Amino acid sequence: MAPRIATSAADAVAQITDGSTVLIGGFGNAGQPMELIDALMQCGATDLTVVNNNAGQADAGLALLIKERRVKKIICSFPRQSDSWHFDEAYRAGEIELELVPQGNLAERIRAAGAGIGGFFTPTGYGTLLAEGKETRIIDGRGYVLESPIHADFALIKALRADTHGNLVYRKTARNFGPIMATAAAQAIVQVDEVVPVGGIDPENVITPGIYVDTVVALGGSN
Amino acid sequence: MAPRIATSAADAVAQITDGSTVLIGGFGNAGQPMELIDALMQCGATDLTVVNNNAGQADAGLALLIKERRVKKIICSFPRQSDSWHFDEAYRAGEIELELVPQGNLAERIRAAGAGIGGFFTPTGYGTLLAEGKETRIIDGRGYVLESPIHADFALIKALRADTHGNLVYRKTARNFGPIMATAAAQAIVQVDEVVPVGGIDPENVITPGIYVDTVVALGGSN
Amino acid sequence: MTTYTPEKLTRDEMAQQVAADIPAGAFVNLGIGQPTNVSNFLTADQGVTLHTENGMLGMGPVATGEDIDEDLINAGKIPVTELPGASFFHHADSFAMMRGGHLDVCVLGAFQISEAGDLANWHTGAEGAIPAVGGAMDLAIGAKQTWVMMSLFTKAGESKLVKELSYPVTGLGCVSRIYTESAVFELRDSTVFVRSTHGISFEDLASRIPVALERA
Amino acid sequence: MTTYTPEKLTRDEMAQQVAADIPAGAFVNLGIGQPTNVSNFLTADQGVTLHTENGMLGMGPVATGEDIDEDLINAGKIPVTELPGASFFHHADSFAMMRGGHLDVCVLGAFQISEAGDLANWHTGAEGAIPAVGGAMDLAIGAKQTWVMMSLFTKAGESKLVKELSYPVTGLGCVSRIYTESAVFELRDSTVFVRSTHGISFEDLASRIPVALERA
Repeated sequence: MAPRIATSAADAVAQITDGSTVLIGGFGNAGQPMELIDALMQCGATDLTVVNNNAGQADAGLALLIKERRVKKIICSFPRQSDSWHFDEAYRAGEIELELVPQGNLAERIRAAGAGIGGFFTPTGYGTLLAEGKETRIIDGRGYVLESPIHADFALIKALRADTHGNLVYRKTARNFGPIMATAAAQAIVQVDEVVPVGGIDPENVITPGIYVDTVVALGGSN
Repeated sequence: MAPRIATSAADAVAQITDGSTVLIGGFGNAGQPMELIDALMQCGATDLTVVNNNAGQADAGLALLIKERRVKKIICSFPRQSDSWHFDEAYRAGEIELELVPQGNLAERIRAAGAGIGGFFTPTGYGTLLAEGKETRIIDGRGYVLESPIHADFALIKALRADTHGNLVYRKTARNFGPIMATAAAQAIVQVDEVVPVGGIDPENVITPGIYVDTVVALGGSN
Repeated sequence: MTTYTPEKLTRDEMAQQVAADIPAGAFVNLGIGQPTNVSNFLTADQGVTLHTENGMLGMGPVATGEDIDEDLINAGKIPVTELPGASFFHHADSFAMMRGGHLDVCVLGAFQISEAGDLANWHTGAEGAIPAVGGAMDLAIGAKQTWVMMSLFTKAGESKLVKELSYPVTGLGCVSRIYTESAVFELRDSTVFVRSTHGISFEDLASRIPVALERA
Repeated sequence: MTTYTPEKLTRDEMAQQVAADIPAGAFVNLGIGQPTNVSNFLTADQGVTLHTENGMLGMGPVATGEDIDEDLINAGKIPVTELPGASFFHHADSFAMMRGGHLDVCVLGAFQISEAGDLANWHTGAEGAIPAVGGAMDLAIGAKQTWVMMSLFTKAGESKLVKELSYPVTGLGCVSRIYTESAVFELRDSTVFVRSTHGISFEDLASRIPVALERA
């Protein structure tokens, strides 16, 4: 099904309901779907489980969702930053649950969800605190930890450009989590700089095939 | 390390020794590295384990390697075709070992090797003959089979174009197994139509990063 | 209600029925053989996108003449064309798309189907047969819905819809609809419903099929 | 032979040594902090390709002025540049590249290293500290060789090279070389070899380090 072309960021996220699990793309500011996160803030959905590499920075985006206690749990690799004060406060107050995952396992768990893999043995984290309580196995003399897929209700993604079939291309290191998050969510919501007619993206260069994209909103862009 | 630019297909495969495990790309004729396979035939290496989607067709390429009993074992998804007579004969004579793997598990096992994954639970094949003797598990009510990575000594791949750093692009459905096989072999040997100077492939459109490519040979091409 | 037509369905009529049942905008994989014929009956209005396991979405009709390109083939290794909005991807990504449940419908041929929706279509199990599986097991269990097209009876007149498979399993509990020349079946809620019969009455059909049938 | 220089190494000298030891043509990931400085001492002749975990090979120097692009950053979220022959890829592919053993060298900082090459660099384990791991565990165990740059002693004068880690583990048995201001160590064959000492004799060093040291 060709994706719905939403009229605004607010329209794009309107379907997100309380209790949803939401994957949010981005690494630092690169690839962060800022306008979609702001719209999620405005739409009022609460009791969210959020998956992101970080746990919000400064007084914007995800940090505000956490400040307003709309996030009950966060799954991330790097919550502690110099400007993650809203997460820090919520965490110390015991008002947000943290599942800390090594970054590569986070990425692979998201991919596994999209790829229908039920679990996988990864060497990352073996022998560490983050493997505690998890099944481990020695394979060919090396230690591995069993990790499980991370499925989600929604993904919020920033790409550079979509065609009307939902095919996506990204820009430089802003690609990061976008392609895998699009595969792991029941509904992928994508903000792009522009939507081009079908045929406007070379089939050889499509990074995210349109099958994974449910809603697109064009917001213009600085690039 | 920038890849070695070989002077001929024979030069490209000269390092393949008896007893090697060799991944061979292609699905049907699309993406089959015909010249590299012919060169492997000429170079004399024997006692090979070959991984390919099929088990050779008609009187060319992989079929000839099998005819000459240079392949002791083949790991593939679809050995039986109307023109797979050399495989059929070797198999019925008990002179080739067959490991039959569902095509998607074959692809995922190759990817897992390249990605450092020790094993993964796949729903494909659960409850079938091809899961016999393998570990199974029910996860969230669904049956899964544990599959292991397929590592190799060499990969023989056909791509459209390489730059001098070994970055590759492919052409249409000839992409198929190439990108994952390049990651799973200690040495990836690639035949291309042309080698272009570095900078000749847009970084956004690279399909196989040069880190995975060890040897490149330019053979011209019909396209 | 179970509908009835006096003539058996031709292969084209079966393909036409399957095509008509595919939801607008669906992403679909058509298996080798009879299912491939379904593409001839899809309308542009339906906006269906075809997937081929060898790494493409947006597959177009079979290529002819100058359009034939050996780098652009379908799962049956037949040259095909690409439509605007197509995309190419490697084999692991292609099967991740299948296994991950992203395709809406997959249409396959079959040797046998059990009343539980178990599918056998990869191996006769005959002595001395060389097994080959290809993407059959991935296709069987990957899509949101797996539909089968087959003749209902063997040449010896035995039903291919059975209580339990005698042929080797391709996938368990995966088939939700069966199109045959004599009837169309829907498998849901652990029950086999007959949606239509063709050239045979429901009662006669029921007498020749060794599983309990319900009217739709 | 263990070499000796009368002065401790400066941070730049440490980075220079690491850079000189990286094999020509290597694919390298430089961790955040001191390791990033190594890139300033790599020569064009070396043909080293830098990887950044957030999805790029062929990373160039830090961007300045008009070259600053918020879509082109390194793992420390600093704007960088791209070199000819660069490639971009998504996060699962980037960490597959690391975890799959395709990088030749990874250079990291550390809190502690055990004589077995166990690395601690992600978490002090301090009461009330908020843990954050990022890519540390992937980097520690992924590359063909993991090298560490650190000060050899804590502010309290305790050796960071220890018999067994007291800080939480990042990766087991992964470190093969340690660069410090006072000495460079090579860990192989279950032995800690001292390649060089700086501003300290081998004997004095051995007296301050709680693990058995061998001359290289």
